[in-house]
Amino acid sequence: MVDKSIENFECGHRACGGCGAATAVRMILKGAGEDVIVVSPTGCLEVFTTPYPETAWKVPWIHSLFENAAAVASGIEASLKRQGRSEKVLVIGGDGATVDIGMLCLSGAFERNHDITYICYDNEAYMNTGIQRSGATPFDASTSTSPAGSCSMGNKHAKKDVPAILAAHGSPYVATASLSYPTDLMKKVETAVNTPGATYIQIHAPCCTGWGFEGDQTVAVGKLAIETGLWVNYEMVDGVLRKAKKVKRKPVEEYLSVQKRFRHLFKPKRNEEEIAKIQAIADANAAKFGIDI
Amino acid sequence: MRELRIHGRGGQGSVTAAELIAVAAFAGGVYAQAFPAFGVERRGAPVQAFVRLSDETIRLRSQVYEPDYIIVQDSTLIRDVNVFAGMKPGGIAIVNTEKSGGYEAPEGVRIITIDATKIALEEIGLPITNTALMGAFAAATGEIDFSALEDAIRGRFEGKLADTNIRSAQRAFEMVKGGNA
Amino acid sequence: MKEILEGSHAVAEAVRLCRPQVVSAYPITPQTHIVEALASMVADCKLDAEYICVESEFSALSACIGASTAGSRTYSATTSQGLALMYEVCFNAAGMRLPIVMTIANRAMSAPLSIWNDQQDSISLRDSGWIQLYAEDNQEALDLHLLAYRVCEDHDILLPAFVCFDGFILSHTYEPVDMPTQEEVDAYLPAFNPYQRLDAKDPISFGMYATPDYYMEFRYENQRAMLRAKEAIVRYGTLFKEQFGRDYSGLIEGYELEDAEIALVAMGSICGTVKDAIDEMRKDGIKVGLLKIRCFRPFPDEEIAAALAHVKTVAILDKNVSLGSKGAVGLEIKDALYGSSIAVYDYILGLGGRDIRKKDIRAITKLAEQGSGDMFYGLREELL
Amino acid sequence: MPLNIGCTARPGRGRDNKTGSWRVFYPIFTEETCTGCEICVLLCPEGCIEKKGEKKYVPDLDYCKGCGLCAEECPGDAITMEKEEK
Repeated sequence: MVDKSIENFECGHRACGGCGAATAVRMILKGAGEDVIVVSPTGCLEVFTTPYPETAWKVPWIHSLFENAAAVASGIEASLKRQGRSEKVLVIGGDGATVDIGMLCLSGAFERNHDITYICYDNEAYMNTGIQRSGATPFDASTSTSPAGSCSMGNKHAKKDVPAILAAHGSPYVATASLSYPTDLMKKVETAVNTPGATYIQIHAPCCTGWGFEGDQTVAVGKLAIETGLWVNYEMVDGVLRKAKKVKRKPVEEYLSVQKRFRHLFKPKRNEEEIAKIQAIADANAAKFGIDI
Repeated sequence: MRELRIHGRGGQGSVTAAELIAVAAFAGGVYAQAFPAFGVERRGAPVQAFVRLSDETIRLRSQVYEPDYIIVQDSTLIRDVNVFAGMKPGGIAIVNTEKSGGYEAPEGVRIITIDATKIALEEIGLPITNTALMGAFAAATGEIDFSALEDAIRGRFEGKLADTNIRSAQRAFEMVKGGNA
Repeated sequence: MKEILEGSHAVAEAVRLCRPQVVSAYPITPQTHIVEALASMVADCKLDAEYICVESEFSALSACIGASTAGSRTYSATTSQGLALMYEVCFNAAGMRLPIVMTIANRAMSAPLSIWNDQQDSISLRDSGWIQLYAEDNQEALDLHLLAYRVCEDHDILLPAFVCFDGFILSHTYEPVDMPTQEEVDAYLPAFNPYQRLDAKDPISFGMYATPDYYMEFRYENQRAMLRAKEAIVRYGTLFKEQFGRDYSGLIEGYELEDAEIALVAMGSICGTVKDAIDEMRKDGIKVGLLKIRCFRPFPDEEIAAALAHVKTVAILDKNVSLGSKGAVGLEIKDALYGSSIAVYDYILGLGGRDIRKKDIRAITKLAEQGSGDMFYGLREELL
Repeated sequence: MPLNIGCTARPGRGRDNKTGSWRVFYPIFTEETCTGCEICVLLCPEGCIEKKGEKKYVPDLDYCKGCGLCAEECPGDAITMEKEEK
C-alpha cells in the first residue's frame, strides 16, 4: 500500500515552475517507500536537485555519469546483496540517458536481471541541454535539433519502443505511466520495486518549457496524451500485456494544438496530411493496446 | 642461463610445453621463466614459446634469439621456419619426425630426432606431441627431472589424460636416455 | 611460499587475497586470464564476491563506482581500448574519491590495432586522478595490489589506483613468485571501511555537481590527496617491507645509480632487461645505472631530481608517445630536472610490442653518450 | 566550512535555496470550497503545500514558484492565483 505521506524530495530545488519531472519524482518516491537508494544519470533532474552542497534528496542518491546509471545501479545491487542489505535500488533518469546514450548499460543490466527498478521520466527530448531531440521524441515534434522549417515537419522518426525492448530482455515487469494519473503511477512504482529482478517504468512527464505550454497545464497536457491515444498506460508482466488504460478517444489535434512543439502543424496553415499521420499513430496504439471504449 | 625455444603450430601445445618445463625446473630448485611469442595465430600457424632457466633470478624479458635448446614439434615447420636460427654451439635440437635426420643445423648443434607423433598416437590416442617432447627434453638436457615433469603434467591435466600424457613422456624420455631416439 | 605461475594468475591470486566484495570486468586481451581466473575462483567458492559480467568496460568501472559507494571493496581489470572506453568513468571515480583498484595489463592503442605491449593506454590517463603504479616483474605486480588497496583506502587519501603490468611480457609469463598467505594479507590490509556510503539509514547524495564557486576547490583537494599519496605509498610500502621483506618504500628505485654518469630511466618490465644490459656495460667500464619509476602518479619529481643530481646524462626509455610532443616520462623528467645542466634525452621504443633486447639498451646508452636523443628508437628505416 | 570529500552532501541545505523569489503569481486557498482531496499536495512540483488542519492547506511561500498547477487541477476551484504586487 502506497504511503502518500512519504516526502523525500526537498523544497528549494531548481526545476521550472510546473515541472513534470519534479512532480513525477515526488510521486515515484512515495511509491518506492523509505528503504531505497536512488541513482540518477546526468540530466535535468540531476542538475535541478543537486548543486553542491544543496541536495533535494532525502534518500541516499548517487549521480555518476550520463550514460551509466544502469551499470552503477548494477554495482550497488551487487554490493547490497553481498552485504545482505535490504534497500531497493531505483534509477530515475530522463529519456536521453535511458533510450539513447545509456541504452548499452540499460540492456546489460536487464540482461543480467539485477534486482533494480529503472524509471524513465520521459519528457521526450534532451531538456537539460536545451530541448534537442531524443529517441523518445514523438513524430513531427519540433526540437532544437529537429526544428520545423520550410522543408521540415520536425522530428522524422517515431518514438523508440523501449518498454518492448526491455520486455524482450525478459523483464518480469514493464509498465508505462503518466504523472497525470498519480494513483496508477505510484502503484506501479510500488509493484515494480517489489518485483524481484530488473523492472522498468516509463513515465510520461510533460515539460512545460520544452513542449511549450504554461506550467499550470502540465497535468492537463498529460491527460490529453492519454485521451488521444498518443500515450498509453499499460503493464507487461513477464512480457505479456496485462492491462492498458481504456479511454474514449479524442482527436490528436486536441493534444497537439496546445503545445508549441507542434505549432507548425497548425500555422501558418493547418497541415491535414501531417495531422493525419499522427492520428494514424494514435489509431495504431489504440488497436495494439485495445484502449478504445 | 640456459634458453629454450619451442617451435610448433597453433594448437600443438607449445605454450603448455614451455610452461610445464618451467614448472618442472622450478620444482628442481631452478629459477625459471616461460612465455609465448605473443601473437594472434590460430590453429595451424607456426608459433613459438620460450623458456629461460637460471640459478639466479631472471630479469631479462626479450624473446630468445640465441637458444641453447630448441624443440621442434613438427618437422614440417623446418621447410618454412629457420628453427635453428641463432643456436649456440653445443646446443641441442629435439625434432619430432619419422625420419632419422638429414637436417642442416649450425656447427656443433646436436640433433635428436624422435617420432613423438607415433608415441602420442599409441599412448594418448591423439597426436598431442608436446608431452613426449618434454620427456625427450628432460632426457637429452638433464635440465629437469622426470619425476618433476610427471608432477607438472599431473598438475595441469586430470585423471586418465594425465596418465596417458605421462606414459607418452616416459616413453620418449627412456628412448632418448637409451640412445634409441 | 614460492610458486611458479602465470603473471595473470599471480595477479588474480593477489586480488583474491585482498578480498574484493564486488568484481566487475569485461574481458580484453591480454587481461583475460586475470578475469577468467577470478571468475573461476568465484565459481569454486574460493573468492566470496559478486562477479558482475558486464557488457562493456564502460559498465565494468561504472558498476565498481556503484558498488564502492554502496560500501564494498571493488576490483576491475582492463587494458588499451577497454581503458579508453572507461576514460570518462576514470575521471569520475577519481573525482568521487572512490578507492577502486584496477589492473592494467598494458597494451598499445589503436589504430592500427595492436594487441601487443606498450604503455600508451595507462599513460594517456595520467591526468585522470588515478594513482599509477608500474610493476617490473610478476612479484611486484602481485605485491602492488596489496599496497594499492592499502594506500587508496586510507581515509586521508581516498583515490583509485591502476596497478600496471606489461601485457603479455608479464601477464602471460610463468615465473616464480612468493605468494603471501591469507593471514599475512589480512594482517596488512584491514577489512574495507568506507569513508561514507549509500545507506537508507543515513542518506547522503553522491556525485553532486559543483558550480564555479566550488569546482576549483574540489580539484585542488584532489590534487592535495594525490600529493599526500606520495607519503602514504612510502609509509605503506615501508610497512609492506617490514611484513613481507620486499622493499616498496620508495616511489623510485636505483640500480647501479650511485656512481653512474649516465642514468637510464624506465618503467615496467623493461627494467629487468635494462639491469642485465647495465651489468654487461659495467663490465665494459661504462658508468651507467638505472632509475626505475614505480609510481608515475603521483609523480616523484623531487625524489627523481635528487636521485639524478650527480649524473651527466639521462636517457629516458618511453613506451609511449604524446604525439606532437615527446614521451610522457621524458617530459616529466625534463620538468623535474629543469634548471640543471644534466643532458636529458628521450627515446620512444617498444611501441606495439616491438621486442627490446639488451643490445638495444646498449645502443641507446651510446646514443645518449653521443648527445643524440629525443627520437623514436629502433625504427625500420626501410619502411619509411 | 571545508568541502565534503567527493562532492557529497547530507540532506538539509537543500532548503537554503528559497525559490519563492521566482514567483509572479501566488496561490490563495479558500477553505469554503476545498474538498480536502489533497490533489494540490500531491501535484505540487515543489512539495511545498502543507496540511495545517481540516480543509486548511497552506503553501510555503518561501518555495512556491507560483506555477499555478494546484489552482488549475483543484477540483473544487478552491485555489486562485493572484499577481504579486508591491
